[in-house]
Order: sequence, then structure tokens, then C-alpha cells
Amino acid sequence: MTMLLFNLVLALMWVVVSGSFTLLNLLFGFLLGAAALYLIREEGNMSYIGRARLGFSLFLLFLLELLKSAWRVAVMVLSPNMNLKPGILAFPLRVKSDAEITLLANMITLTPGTLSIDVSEDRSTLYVHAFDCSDPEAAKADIRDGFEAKILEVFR
Amino acid sequence: METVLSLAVACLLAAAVYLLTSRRIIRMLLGVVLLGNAVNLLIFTAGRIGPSAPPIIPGNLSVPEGLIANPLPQALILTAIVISFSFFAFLLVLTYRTYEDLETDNTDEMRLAEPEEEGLPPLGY
Amino acid sequence: MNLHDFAVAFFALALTGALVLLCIAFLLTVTRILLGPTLPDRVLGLDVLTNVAIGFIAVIALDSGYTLYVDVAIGLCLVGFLATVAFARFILSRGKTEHLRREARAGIDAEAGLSGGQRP
Amino acid sequence: MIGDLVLILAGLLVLAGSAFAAVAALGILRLPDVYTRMHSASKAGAVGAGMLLLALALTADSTPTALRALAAVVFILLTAPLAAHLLAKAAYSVGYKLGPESVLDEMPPPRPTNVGTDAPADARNASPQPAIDQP
Amino acid sequence: MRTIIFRTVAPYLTSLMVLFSIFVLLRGHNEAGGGFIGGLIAASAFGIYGIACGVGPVRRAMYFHPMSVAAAGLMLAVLSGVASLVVSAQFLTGLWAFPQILGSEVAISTPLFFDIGVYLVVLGAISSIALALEERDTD
Amino acid sequence: MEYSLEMLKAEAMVTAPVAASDYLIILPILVCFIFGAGLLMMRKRVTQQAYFAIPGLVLLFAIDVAVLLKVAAEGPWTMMMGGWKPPFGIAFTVDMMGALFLAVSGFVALACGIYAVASISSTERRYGFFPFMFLMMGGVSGAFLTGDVFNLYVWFEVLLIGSFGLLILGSQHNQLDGATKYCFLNLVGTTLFLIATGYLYGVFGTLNMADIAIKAAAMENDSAVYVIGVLYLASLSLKAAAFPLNFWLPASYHTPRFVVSALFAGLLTKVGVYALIRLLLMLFPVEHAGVTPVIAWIAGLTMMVGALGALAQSDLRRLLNYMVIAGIGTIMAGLALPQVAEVMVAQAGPAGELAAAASTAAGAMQTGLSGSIYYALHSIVVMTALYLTAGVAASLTGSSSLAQMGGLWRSTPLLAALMLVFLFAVSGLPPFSGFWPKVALVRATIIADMPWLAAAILVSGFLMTVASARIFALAFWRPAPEVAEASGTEAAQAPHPSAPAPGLYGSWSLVPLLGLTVFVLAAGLWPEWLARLTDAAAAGVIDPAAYLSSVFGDAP
Amino acid sequence: MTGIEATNGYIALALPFLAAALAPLLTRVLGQHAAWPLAIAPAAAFFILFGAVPGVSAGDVFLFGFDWIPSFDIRFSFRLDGLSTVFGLLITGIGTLIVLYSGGYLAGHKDQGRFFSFIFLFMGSMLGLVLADDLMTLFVYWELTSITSFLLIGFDHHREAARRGAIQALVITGGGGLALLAGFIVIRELTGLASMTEVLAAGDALRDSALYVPILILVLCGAFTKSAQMPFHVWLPNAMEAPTPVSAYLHSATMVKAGIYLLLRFHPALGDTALWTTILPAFGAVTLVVGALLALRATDIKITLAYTTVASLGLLVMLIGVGTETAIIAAVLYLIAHSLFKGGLFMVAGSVDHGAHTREIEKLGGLGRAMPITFAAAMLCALSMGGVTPFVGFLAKEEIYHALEYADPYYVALMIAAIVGNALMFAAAFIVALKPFVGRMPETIHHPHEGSLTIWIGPLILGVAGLVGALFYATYHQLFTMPMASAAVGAPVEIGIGWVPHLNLAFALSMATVVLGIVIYLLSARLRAGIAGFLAAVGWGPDKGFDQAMRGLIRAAVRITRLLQPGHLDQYMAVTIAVIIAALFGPLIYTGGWPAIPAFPRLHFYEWAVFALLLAGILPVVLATNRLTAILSLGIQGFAVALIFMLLGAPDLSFTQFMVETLSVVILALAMTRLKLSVADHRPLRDKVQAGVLAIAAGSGFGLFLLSIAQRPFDRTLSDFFERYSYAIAHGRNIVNVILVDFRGVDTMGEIAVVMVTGLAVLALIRIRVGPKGVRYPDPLEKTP
Ligand code: NA
Ligand code: NA
Repeated sequence: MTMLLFNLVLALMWVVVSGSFTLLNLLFGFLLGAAALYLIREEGNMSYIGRARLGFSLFLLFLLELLKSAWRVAVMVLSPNMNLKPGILAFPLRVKSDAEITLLANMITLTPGTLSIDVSEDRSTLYVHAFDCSDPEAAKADIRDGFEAKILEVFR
Repeated sequence: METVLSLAVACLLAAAVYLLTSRRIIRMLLGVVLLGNAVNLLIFTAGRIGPSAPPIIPGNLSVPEGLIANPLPQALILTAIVISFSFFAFLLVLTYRTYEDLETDNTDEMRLAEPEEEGLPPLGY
Repeated sequence: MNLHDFAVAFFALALTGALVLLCIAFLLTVTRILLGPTLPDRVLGLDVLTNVAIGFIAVIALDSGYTLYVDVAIGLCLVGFLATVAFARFILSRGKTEHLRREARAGIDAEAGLSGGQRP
Repeated sequence: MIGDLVLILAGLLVLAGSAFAAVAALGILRLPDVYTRMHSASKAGAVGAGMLLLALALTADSTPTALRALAAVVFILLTAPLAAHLLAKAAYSVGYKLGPESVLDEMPPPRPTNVGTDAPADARNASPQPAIDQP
Repeated sequence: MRTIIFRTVAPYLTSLMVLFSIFVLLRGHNEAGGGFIGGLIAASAFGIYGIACGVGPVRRAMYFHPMSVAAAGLMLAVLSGVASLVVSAQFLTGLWAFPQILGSEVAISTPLFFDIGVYLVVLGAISSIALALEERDTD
Repeated sequence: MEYSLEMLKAEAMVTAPVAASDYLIILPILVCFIFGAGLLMMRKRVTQQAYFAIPGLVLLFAIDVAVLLKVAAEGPWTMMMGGWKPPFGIAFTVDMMGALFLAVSGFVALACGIYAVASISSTERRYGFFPFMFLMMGGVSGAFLTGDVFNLYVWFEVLLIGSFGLLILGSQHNQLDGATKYCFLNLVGTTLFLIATGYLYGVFGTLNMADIAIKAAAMENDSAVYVIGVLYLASLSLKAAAFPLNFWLPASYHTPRFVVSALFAGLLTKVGVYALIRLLLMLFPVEHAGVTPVIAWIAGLTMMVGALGALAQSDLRRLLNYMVIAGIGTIMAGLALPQVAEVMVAQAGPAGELAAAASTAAGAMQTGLSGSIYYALHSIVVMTALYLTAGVAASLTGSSSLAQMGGLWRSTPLLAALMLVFLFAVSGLPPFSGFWPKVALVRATIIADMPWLAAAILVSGFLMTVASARIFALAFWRPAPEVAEASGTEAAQAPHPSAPAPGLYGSWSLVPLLGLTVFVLAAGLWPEWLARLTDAAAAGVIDPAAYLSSVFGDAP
Repeated sequence: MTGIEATNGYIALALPFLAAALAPLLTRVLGQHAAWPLAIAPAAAFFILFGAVPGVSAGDVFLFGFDWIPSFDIRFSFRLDGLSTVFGLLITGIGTLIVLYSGGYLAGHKDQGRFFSFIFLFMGSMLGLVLADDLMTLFVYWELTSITSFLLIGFDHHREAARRGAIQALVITGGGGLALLAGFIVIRELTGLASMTEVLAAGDALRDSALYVPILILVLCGAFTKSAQMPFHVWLPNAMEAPTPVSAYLHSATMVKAGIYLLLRFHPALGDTALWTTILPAFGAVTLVVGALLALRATDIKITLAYTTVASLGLLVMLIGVGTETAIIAAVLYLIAHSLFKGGLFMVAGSVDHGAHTREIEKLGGLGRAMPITFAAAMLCALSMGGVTPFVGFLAKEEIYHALEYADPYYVALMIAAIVGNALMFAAAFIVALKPFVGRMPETIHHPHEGSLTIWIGPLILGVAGLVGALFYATYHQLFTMPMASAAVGAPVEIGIGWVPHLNLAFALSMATVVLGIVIYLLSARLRAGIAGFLAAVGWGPDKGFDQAMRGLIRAAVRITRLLQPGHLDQYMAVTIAVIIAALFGPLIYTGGWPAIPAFPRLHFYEWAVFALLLAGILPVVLATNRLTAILSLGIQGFAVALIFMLLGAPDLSFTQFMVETLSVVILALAMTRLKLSVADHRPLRDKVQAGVLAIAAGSGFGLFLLSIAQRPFDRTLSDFFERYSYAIAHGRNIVNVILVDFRGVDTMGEIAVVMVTGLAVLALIRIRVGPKGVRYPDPLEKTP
């Protein structure tokens, strides 16, 4: 089912990108999408992709955060003396599935001052590099209450 | 533009030659890449630099609108790029394997095909 | 000056400004690539260079009106990512390969009953 | 009228985007270690290129072109964090240390049993970067 | 590089890139693109897939050995050239048909098949190289 | 005004229907590519590959012969790829010279293919021996057939990469070393060719050979054309392994499998020679005439370097490498004769001798070129045969070192006899194939008043005779070194790693050798059939009117 | 010549080759008795040729042949006149006896069939040589005799001496052959004379030619090497390594006479000049005396004979050089006589060897009782050789002294040489023919025995022939010597000399020679020691010189080759690039094709920036000592190139360049990171300077030439065509792509073939692994059963 949805997404993308809005092209796009998905049949795990609408709102949030983040970085880089206290935080994860972890990690990367480095072997911890580690617990709380909460809301 | 391109070709070629005459194969490989780029720019320049409109016919016409860049050198260069990339890939892997087996990337130390300590050929009959 | 003229003039100015900024960006990025000092630094530089080049292409496309250059930009997105992934991959595995190769060869030489390290 | 406004918006985007790109470049030059530079690269770099592509999408003469430009933006957003993650992970695993101004490292040092084996143990301890990079 | 994050995203990225590569291939006749670039993009896609998920899945995904794909591509390109023999034309003369399928005109031509051949060769050969190198590395 | 599609097509395309027999001109390449690709697809079925490869090579040879027969019967013909009018599309034009080279190359490829069945290991087959060979032959055939300069570059690259594949197949250490030298130096050579082609396009705006020939004839003493001609000379001299650009050959040809060396020795350098004749002599006769003194020096030195190199070697394979080079020098001698009457006339002096000098020059040129082509064809066959025979010999004695081989005249007289024939042939002794072209070349050089070049040809032949006699005496006549002798320090060393396994002496190796012998004897005892063809080929190069009109029709 | 006669001629020429083909088979079936049926072939050829004798003795010349290689203007043609016919008779007649002799001599030898084949091949070649008319035909046979004699001398190939002898003969006669070829070609091309007939008919054409001297020298090189004139004689004694039938045949009767034949043949056309009458007698006289002395020095009777052959050849050359009618007649008489007695004596030597198992003169004696027939044959031959009447040798010697009896220092010197040489040869003849048979038999000889019929019949017949020829001298002259001499002189001659001595100066000298010969014979042991001592004191001779020359040649070759092929890729590359630069600058300077000074280019600032980026990429690639910096800079310059393409309207190129460049850098870094390379990668300053010079030269040269081309007007016809029809006919809007897949699709086809092969080659490189010493590592993917 979710495979089918992703396939439809691919078909639509095909139509959009190729710029020919005909039934035939949509069908063709669907077939191509199916073929492309067949290639990754082993790794595909679509269980939560369906929630596209919530996902979209997440995406908007994410864009906004990204812009803010970029701005913060820009300001920092341009400031005459960069007052940095960087370091790596170990963030205990509540999200468990691959997709959730991935989403969280990527979002953390694109948000101000943080960058996910790795997930521990047991998937319990996300290691995050942060510009400002003067107060690690506050930084972790920011993540926990921000993106992680939002993701849990979307996916559960 | 041709002047600057000629200069660019000269620089690329000079760099390529400088690297190709090295004893280190890795350097020679870099030289091969530069050589390829030099030749591509050379062909491009030899086909003259005219207008910079890409040689693509707009959707509503059947011939290009106005003057366009010379398409033929572009096609030739595309072929040449692909070929030189293939050769580069091959040479790279060859270098890699050579290094693995002969444990050197210095061509001075590669003396298996033409060994150094060869005696005279048989002088009898 | 009506809005249209202003828009056009502003846009042209913006493009020129953008080109200046991007040229500066090229310069800075190249400096980082050359300075290093570590491989990840250089790779990062190349990554930024890719992004700057994408931007440059977009601006040139706007400047010349040949918007089809966006395809080149897309291609560059793809390979830029590939390059970074590949470099990351090899930063990760460097040292490992040599380490194992030496062991593997020693093992096979031992099997063949030959003394290691000698070559014909 | 709308077109002119769009053009002005595009002009703003172009300026902002190129500024971000330049800042990203400056960032990787100024920031002290590879991990902090990654922030600059992944955020400012991606945003800069994204904005410029967005400007292109706004002024493109055909819809498909515009959509392709948007697709490119999406792709950049999709890949930028991934690239940063992979690079950072690789750098850390092999033993590139945080810069001296860092205040915290909660990440366990690379262990020989897992990915840490990627780097020879002595190389990790002896020097922050492997010999190959030294001039 | 088999991190959870990468492994989760890579398959989608791969399928997207493959799709894009086909797009580049098919419209190369009219705009920037073509078989070579398409093939390179597809090979890059498989390269990313391989780095994320390992060589095995890529081999299974392609089903055929990459070199066989390349060989099939060369054969397709050659045969699309020979097709002109059927109409007593010179080798590689382009033959075009514009059938109506589901109400839209579709251009089917020997140059298209030729370009698909190029695509397959590049895809096959480059991914073969990538996989061979990657395999040595992980073994 | 609106054009209909038909009108446009009539304007732009060759609309006349094509006879199926015209397809012969592209078939060699198609066969090579299809069989190469097909064999690649079945690369894991190593035992069955031969059942496809050998018929494929037979087919290739049959097509090549058919092309030759068609050219002999009807003269040069052209096919415009894609149906575009000349000079816009890529022209494939075959004339007598191309057809001759093509047929002989198909012949030696078949011989090598049969030989390979027994001598190439299953691992090497699995990793593409036959596909490499077919693709290389595709490149070789394309080079002989194409009438487009850039396309010629592409075929050069195809054959070069195919040769790379064959060269490294086996991954012996000396192979890797040799391949490194071969690959880098040849890459420089082809890149120079591409550079020259870029300049050429910049000057003429066209790539079609016939078109260039016509345009070049209209340009009087153009300095750019002169430079381009010399650049081609340098690049193709490298491909042909002419002194002083011959380093890559002795550095590498002895490292791959014998059958691969055989194929290389026969074909690759000759493609360079072919292209040199095609480009320099046919397209730029005026410029060629200007550089004939240089070519003469190249030829003379190449002969000497090759012959002395052969004497200096203690390994049979490396010795044969130098024989290839000596052969190239001999071939180049025929290209060193001034083609343009004016040059001769300038030397002749008094105006009264003008006509005589002009006709003498033309005669010398044609004799010399005919001799060169003849010698090249001979060299293709004989060098292949020598490496193949050496391969069998090395497999029987376990070594290719002259010091360690021996006893073959006693143990395998047939093989020894074949070797003797090939050695005499390569030395240019009668009544074998190398003699007549050498006579033609000496005659031409003497007519052209270059006695020192004639002397060089003869002296190099003499030195080759010495080298040949030494090979035969040391490796075939001399009894095999005693076991007791070998049990000293030398026995501790394993046999040379690239020496093939014993047991190569059988019909898989003898049948191709006997086939090659037939050529050597036929071209030695009844040379007229070949001489007539090479004469026609030379005439077609000196006066390419037929070639040009096959491309452009009667009114170019 | 009529058709049937021509057919006979071809049959005679072909018979030996036919026999050569049949010999192995017959030998396998019949063993040694195969000699009898095989001897039919030369015998038949003899009779066919004999059929021509009446005609040629009447002065007729038979010509036959056909166009062999019309393209090269070469005929396969033959000429039967007195000279060639008599030579042919000697070749086939003695050949018949040799074949019979070989049957017995090599009885039971496991390679007898092969031996017969070679002998017949040689016979056919020799016959062709003397009968040939077209110069090229002649030369082909000439070289064939060298080749076949190589095989025959090396017949006992397990001995190094045999191999050496074979190589020596091939080197010397082959080398001379090449000179002869040059001479023939000069004759052909510069005088237009293509055959012997034309040469002979041309009168003074060759003598008057501006190239007379080179022609003469080249022809003499051929003749002197083949006919073993000092110092080229060394190969002949060494050729004695061949089985005795070969020595008897090749090295006395036939092959060594090829040079004499050539001189006789060319005498009418090239002779009688100051050069001719100086060079030939000089070489001949020296060869005669030295050869005869060396004959005396030898202890092996075969070697003794070999040196007497050298001496005889010297005598012949000397006579031909004198060139008077009498001298030519003397030469002809001596030539035939020599063939008969020397062939016989060689066979005798073989029989002695066969019977007594040694050829050492010191170890021979008293065989006469056990081998009476051989003894008789030996004496017949020796008497002829000694110039004793009534043998043909006597006729020859008389005529020789006749020819030289002039009171002129030139002739006196030659006469002295002739007398000394003849006396020495007289002694040598009896050393070989008498000494082994008389006296006490050494104990080292066990059970000496007469050989079979085939062994003794040959020498006996030849010995008797020498007697019969002299006894029936009128017929002898009529049939053989007069036709031959006439052909060699170029005009009909009369020969009347008979076996009955006339008291004149010649006879007196003959007698003196005999007396001197007897004295030498009696003192032979002492003389032998004396000469040996002298030679040992000198310590060097042409034979040693040959070895030194060969070794020197090889050593020089090794030195030159190592210099030219040092095995270092960087040197190869530097020279290659230097040559390329020379190829660029040479014509550029010669023709002055430099560009005009260009105007300062007007570029946008961002275009300048891109070029600056290019430079910023190139410089570190070249200069960085850190390899990774170099590699990533490579990426920078690649990006710059791609941007240049984009700025100049080539999106496809730009697209591809970006992708390819990135991939290149990726795989380069990939490989780099795996190679454990040294950190420092310094180039020595000398290298840097050398590379820098080459780099600057190459860059500036190619750049300037590019600029000069870019300044020319450009013919854009092709691109206009593509633009016009790209969409209309090929239905493509992207003209570049349409060029790639349609207009120039064949390029692309080749290109993808390159890509495919690259994939496969890389696979082969990576998968096939070989350890040290050729141990093959298992293919990681190869399924193990
Ligand atoms: Na080559
Ligand atoms: Na060759």
C-alpha cells in the first residue's frame, strides 16, 4: 500500500519534471516508478510514509528552522570574534523506527547550531555536534521538546 | 575569448606535461586528467567561440533562432570526454593494482618488464 | 522610474552583485581546499564549492536567460552528493584496506609455502 | 505588475542566496575545526544554492523548468544533512579530534570492535590526522 | 557507511535518481541530457545505494551482471543501427514512427534505442567498476 | 518558402537505396561488436565461448575477404553513416589499401583466435579474452574502413582500450609494469592524434577525409597544414613504434600471453602505419613531400634500432619485439620517397629532364609504397606467426630465454621448420614473403637516389638474418640444457610465470601456424597476386581520384 | 627454345625439388636404399641438360621463362648457354654420385630422409642459380643456396661447432648476398638491364656506366663471399662440420663455385677494366697462397681439402681477373677439373673417416690393403689435382702457365703465386690421397673396411672421369670446355690442349711444380709444425675475428639498446614529449606559422573569475607536495572547465564535465586513500627543471598554434547543416545530442565500446590476482566446487 503511494508520488514527480501532463505520461511515469522501486525492493520500508499531510507541515517547519539556522550561522561567521563553545552531545532517543530516527537526525542537522554525527549501535543515543555546549541539558531539552515531539506526533 | 582560451589550453597542457614526466604514477594520472581537459578546450577553441547561445532549437521553431554556439566541437568533445574518462578509470585501476602488486608508484622501481640486471645474451652459438 | 524599470534594473544589479559574491565565495572555498589541513576539511570545501557552483549556474541561467542550465545544476547536485558520500566512505575505510591486505597476502603466501615479501 | 514584483523578489533571493553562499565559504574558512565548519557548509551552503535555484524557478520561462528548479531545491535539502552526517561520522570515526576550543565530548571514542577499526589504533592516538594529509 | 540514517534514505534517493536518469536519457534528444549523462546518473545512484547498503543488494537489484547490461546496451545500439537495413537505408539512418497511444503522439525511433543503448553501456560499465572496487574494499 | 520533409531529405540525405552488399563495409565492425558483446554476456560459460568465438572470427574473415573482392572488382566504395550526405555524416570508405589491411588483419585474428582456444586459461576467458579480442578487432577494422578523421580517432581508442584489456589479462607482475608503460605512452600518442585532429577541424572545418584532401589540395603551402601533417606524423609514428617513439613496444609486448603479443605485433603498429599512409600521403601529399627526409631518417634509424635491439636480447619474446620495430622501419622506408614531382624535379636540375624526373618520381613512389604495403601485410602475418610459434616453443621448453630453450629441432621438427620459415621470412630472405617487398623498397630508394636508405634496408635485413640464425641455433638446434646443468641455481627458480603451461603443441596451435605459413609461402613464391593488389593500393593512395569520387560522386 | 625444350628445362629445374619432397617418405620406406630411386632425379636432370649440349656447343643459347611478378617487372627466366649448361651438368652429375654416396655414408642415420631433402633442395637451388637468366631469379636461387647450406652445415646440430659453422656461412654468404642484391638492383634500375641475356647483349653499357665501380664492388662482394676469397674464406673450413657428402658437394664442386660462376658470367660485361684486373688477381693470388699454406697446416684431411679448395678458388679468381682468353680457358679447364677431383677426394676423405673412424692425418696410414678401391679412386683424383698427365688437372695446369707466361712484373708475380700454390696443393693432394693408404697402420685403427658400393662408386667415377676427359680431350673440349669458355669470354674460342706434354715453358713450369710439390710432401710434417708455430705466434686470424666481430656486434647492440631503452617510464615520456614538441616547433619555425598579436580580450569579470579559478586549480595540482591537495585541486580546475563550457553555450558539455570530473576526483581519491604512499613526494630539482622546460615549450607551442588557427577564417558549413536539419529531419532539438546519436552516431558507437571494454578491463584487473612468483590468488568470486 505504501509502496503504491510512493510509486504514485514518483509518477507525479515524473509528470512534473518531464513537463508533459498527459495520461500516457502519467502511466509511463507510474511504470518507471514501479521499475525504480523494484530495484530497491529489499530495502524499502514504507510503513510511515503514508502520512503525507502531517509530513508536509513538518516540512514547512523544517524550512523555517533551516532559514533561521542559516541566518544564525551567517551571523556567527560574520561576527568579528566568534565566541564558540562547541562540543558533542549524547542525546537519548525516544523515537525508535529507522524512519523516525532518520527524520530527526536530518532535521537536527538543518536546525540552528546542531549537527547529527551518528546514532549509537543500539539506536538509543543520537550524537549531536552543537555550536553552543555551554548548557548541554538545555540543548537536549530543546531537541526533545521540539523536533522529537513533533515527529512522535506525526508518526504515532 | 580565443586568446584567453588558448592561454588556458597552454597552461593546462604545460601542467599536464609537467606531471606526465614525473616518476610517480599518481602524478602522471593527474597529468592525464589535465591533458584531457586541455584537449577538450583546444577542440572547443579550434571550433571558434561565437555566440554563447546553447545549440538547442527552441520549442516553437524548427531551426535555431539566431546564431548559436558551434555544436559540432561540443559533440566531438563529448565523445572525447567519455573516452578520456574511460582511459583515466582504467589507468587509475591499473595504477592501483600495480601498486598493490609491485608495492611502488615510482616508475623507477618498476623493473619487471625490463629488468635492470640483465646479463648479455648468449654469445656462443 | 516606474516599477518595471526599477524591477529590471534591480534584478540586473542583483545579478551582478550575486556574481561578485559568488566569485568571492569561489575564492574563499578554494582557499580552504588548498589549506586543508585535514581530508574532511578539503572534502567539505569541495562540497561547498559544489553548492557555490550550483548557485553560479543558477545566476548565469538567470543572466543569460538560458534557464535550461538548471539541468546542469541538478546534475551537479547529484554528483556533489555522491562525491561527498564517496569521500566520507573512504575517509572511513582508509587504513583498513591496507591493514587487511597485508594480512591476506601473508596468509596466502604462507599457504603457498613461499617466504613473504620476496618478489621474482 | 505581478511579474515585476516577482522579479524584485527574485532579485532579493539572488542577493540573499549569493550572500549565504559567500558566508558559507567564509564560514568554512574562519571556523576553527572541521565539525564547526560543517555547520556552515550544510546550512548556509544549502540555503544559498537553494535560494538561487528558487529565484531561477520564479523567473523561469517555462513551468517544467521552474519545477525542475524546485526539484533541485528539494534534492539539496534532502541530501545536505545526509552529507554532513556522513562526513562528520566518518571524520569522527577515523579519529579527527574536535578543536581545542570544544567544551564537551559525550561521544564514545572510536572503538576497535566497531567502525573504529577503520583507523589504525596508533594513528588515532598519535596524531589528529593521518600522515597522508601532512604537507 | 551503513548508518541507520543513510540506509533509510538511500533507497528512495536511489529510486529518485534512477527515475531522473531515465528522464535525462529520454529528453536528451531535445534538451540537455542524453544516454551518457543518464547512464552516469543511474550509475551514481547505484553507487550511492551500494555505499549505503552494500554490494550484495545492488547486485541483486540489477539482477543481471552489470557487464551483461553493458553488453546488452552495446548490442542494442548496434542493432538499432542495423535496423535501417530493413528499409534499404544506410547504416544508422534514423527511422521514426509517431504512433498515437492513449491519445498522445509518441515518438519512437532508432536514435532513441541507440541512446538507450548508450545509457545501458554507461550504467553497466561504470557500476561494474564501482562495484568491483567496492567489493574489494568490503571483503 | 515551406519545405516538405521529402525535399529536405533530398537536400540533406543520400536517398538512393542501399544494396545489401554495401553493408559489407560496416559488417566487420558490427560482427566484432555483436560477438564481443555476446561473448561478454556469456562470459561465465568459459567452455562454450570458443564455439561462438571461432565461428565469429571465421565470419569476420569471410566478410573481410568479401570486402576485398568487392573492392578488387568494383573499386572503392563509400557508405554514409546515418544516410547524411558527405561530408556531413561519417563516411566509411574502403579502397584497396584498406581492404588489404582489413583482410589480412581478419586472417591473423582468426589464427590467433584458434590458437587461443588451447592457450588461454578459463580465468582469462572469463575475464574477457574473447570480448577484448573482438572489440580490438572492431577498432582495427574501423580504423581501416573509416573515411573520417575524428572517427579514426575513435577507432584508435577502441583498439587501444581493447589492447589494454588483453595486455593486463593475467595480472602478472611484469604485465602490470609493461602495461603501465604501454598505456601511458600510447595515451600520449592518441591524445596527440586528437590534438592534431582538433587543429585540423579548426583549419578545414570538416573531418571527412575526402573533403580534406580536396580542400588541402586547394591550399598552397599553408603553414598550419604543414604543422598538422607533422603532428600526425609524430602521433602515428608513436602508434607505429617508429624510432624515437618506440619505447612502449619493447617495454610491454613481451609481457602478456603469447597469443596476445602475436595479435599486437601483427596488428597494432600496422594500424599506425596504415593511418600514416592514409593521412599523410593521401590527404597532405605536398606536406608529405616536404618531410620525406625526416621520414627517411626515421625509417633508417628505426630499422637499425630494431635490428640491433633484436641482437641484444636474450629472451625470445623481447627479441621478437625488436623485430616488430625493425619491420616498421622497413615499412617507413617506402613512405620516405618524395611523392610530388616538383621535389624530384628540383633535385634533377636541367629543365629537359623534367618530365623524366617526374615520371621517375611517381614510379619510385608507387613502387616504394606498394612495397611498404606489401611489407606491412607480410609483417602482420609473420610477426603474428613468430610470436605464436615462440609461444608453442616456450610452452614446450618451459622458458622463452634463449639460454634455456633448446632441442626443438629434434623433438618437434614441424614446429622448428615453421619457425625457420618465419625467421627467414622476417629476415627478408627469398623465397618467402618478406623478400619481394624488400626488393621493391630497395629499388624505389635507389630510383629516388637514396642509396643510404637502400643500404639501411639491406643491412637491417642482414642483422635480422644474424638474429634469426641465432634464434634457430640456440633455441631449436642446440640440445636442451642438461637437467644436471639446470639443477644448479637456475633450477631453484620456477619457470617464467608468463610461460604458458606445457602441452600447447597440438592442432589448436599448429593449424593456425600452418595457415599463416600458407600466406608466407604464397606471398613468397607466387607474389604476383599480392603485388598486383598492393600496387593498386599504392596507386589509389597516390592518386585518390577514385577514392574521392566514391565519396562525392563524380563531381565533388 | 621450343615449348618441349622449355618444358624439359622446367622439369630439370623441378626434379631436385620433387626429390626433396619425396625423400623423407622414400627413406622411411626404403631406408638407405632410397638413394637409388632418389638418384634418378638428378640423373634425369643431367640427361635433360646433356640434351642441350650439342646445341650450346654449337653456340646456341636457349632462353625460357615466364613473367613471374609483372607488377615488379620480374621474370622467372633461364638461359642455357655453354657456361650454365656445363655448370648444370656438373651439379646434376656430381649430385647423382653424391646422392648415392650419401645413401651409404649416412646409412641408418635417423635423419637421413631430412638430409636427402636438404641436399636436393640445395641441388635445385644451385641448378636454378646457374641456369637463371633474370637477375632476380638468379638472386632468389643464390640466397636459397645460402639457406640450404645453412641447414646442411648445421645438420649435426647437437655440436656447437656445426651450429657455428652454419651461422658463419649464413652470415658471410648471406651478407655478401645482400650486397649482390644491391648490385643487381642498381644494374636493373640504373641501366635497365634485367637479365643476364640483356646484360651480355649490352656490351660496354655497364663498364661505361657512371656506377660501374659500385656495381663491380657489390657484385664482387657477393662473389668473393660465396667463393671464399680471403678474408671471407673462414666459413669454408668451418663448413666442414657438415657431413662429408655435403663437403664434397657444396664446398668443392658446386656452391663455392657460384661466385666463380658469377664472375665468369659477368666477365664479358664487367671485366677487362683496370679495376677488374687489379682486384681479382690480388684477392685470388693471396687466397691461393694462403689457402694452400693453411691446407698444409691442417691435420684433419677434410680441413686440408677445404683449404686446398680455398686455394683453388683463389686460383680461379686470379685467372678470371687476368681475363685474357687464355686465362679464361685456363680457369674453365681448372674449374671442371677441380670439381671432379675435389669432389672425389672429399668422398675419399669421407670413406677413410667411415672406414678408420678418424680423419687425423697423423693417425692414418696403411689403409690401402683394406680399402683398395678407395685408394685407387684417391690416387686418380690426386694425380689430377697434382696436374699429372694424363688427367684433366694436367690440361688445366698447362693452360694456367700458358696464360701467365709473360715477362711482365704483373704476370711474374701471379706466376710465382700460381707455382707456389700449385706445388702446395700437389703436396696436399698426396697427403690426403696417399699418406692414409701407405705405410704402417696405426694401432688406433680397428677393422678398417671398404664401404659399400655407393660409397666407393662416386669417387671412382670422378677419378676415372678425370682420366677419361684428358684421354679423349677433343670430345671433352668440344662438349664441355669450349662452350663454357666461349660463354665466359663472350666470343667463340678454340681449345686444343691435350694430355700429351709439349716441351715448352708451361711444361717446364709444370715439372718444376711437381718437383716442388714432392719436396713439400716429403717435408710436410716439418712444414706443418712450422706454419702452426707461425700462426700460433700471430695468434689471430679471420676465424677468431669472426667470433670477435659477432661478440662485438652483440655487445655493441646491447650497449646501444640499453642506452635507447633504459626501462624508465619517465625518460620514455620525456623523450616522447620532447619529440612531439620538436614536431610542433620544427614546421612552425620553418613555415613561420605564428599567430598575430591578439587584442586584449574583453571578458566579463565573472569570466575572468572562472579563468582565475582554473588557474587556481592548475597551480596546486602541479606544485602541491601533498597529493590530496593536488587531487582536490584537480576537481577545482575541472569545475572551472565545466563552467567555461557553460558560459560559452555548451550545457551538455558542462553537464558531462561536471559529472566526469567529480567522478574522476572521487575514484582518484579512492585509490589514493588505499595506497600507502610516502608523504613526501619531492621531485629533484633537475627533474623539475627538465619537466618545466618541456612543459613550457609544449604549452606555449600548442597554445600559440591554437591561437594562430583561431585567427583564421572558419568554414562553418558542417554546423550550419546540422542546425538546418537537426529538427526537420532528425527530430531533435538538442543539436549536440542529434550529432551524437544520428549525424555522427558511429563515433558514439565506438565510444560506448570503449566504455564497455573499460568496465571489463577493470574487472579483469581487479579480479585476477597473482602473488609473488606467479602464484595465482583465487578469484574471490570463483565458485569453488
Ligand atoms: Na598501439
Ligand atoms: Na605491433
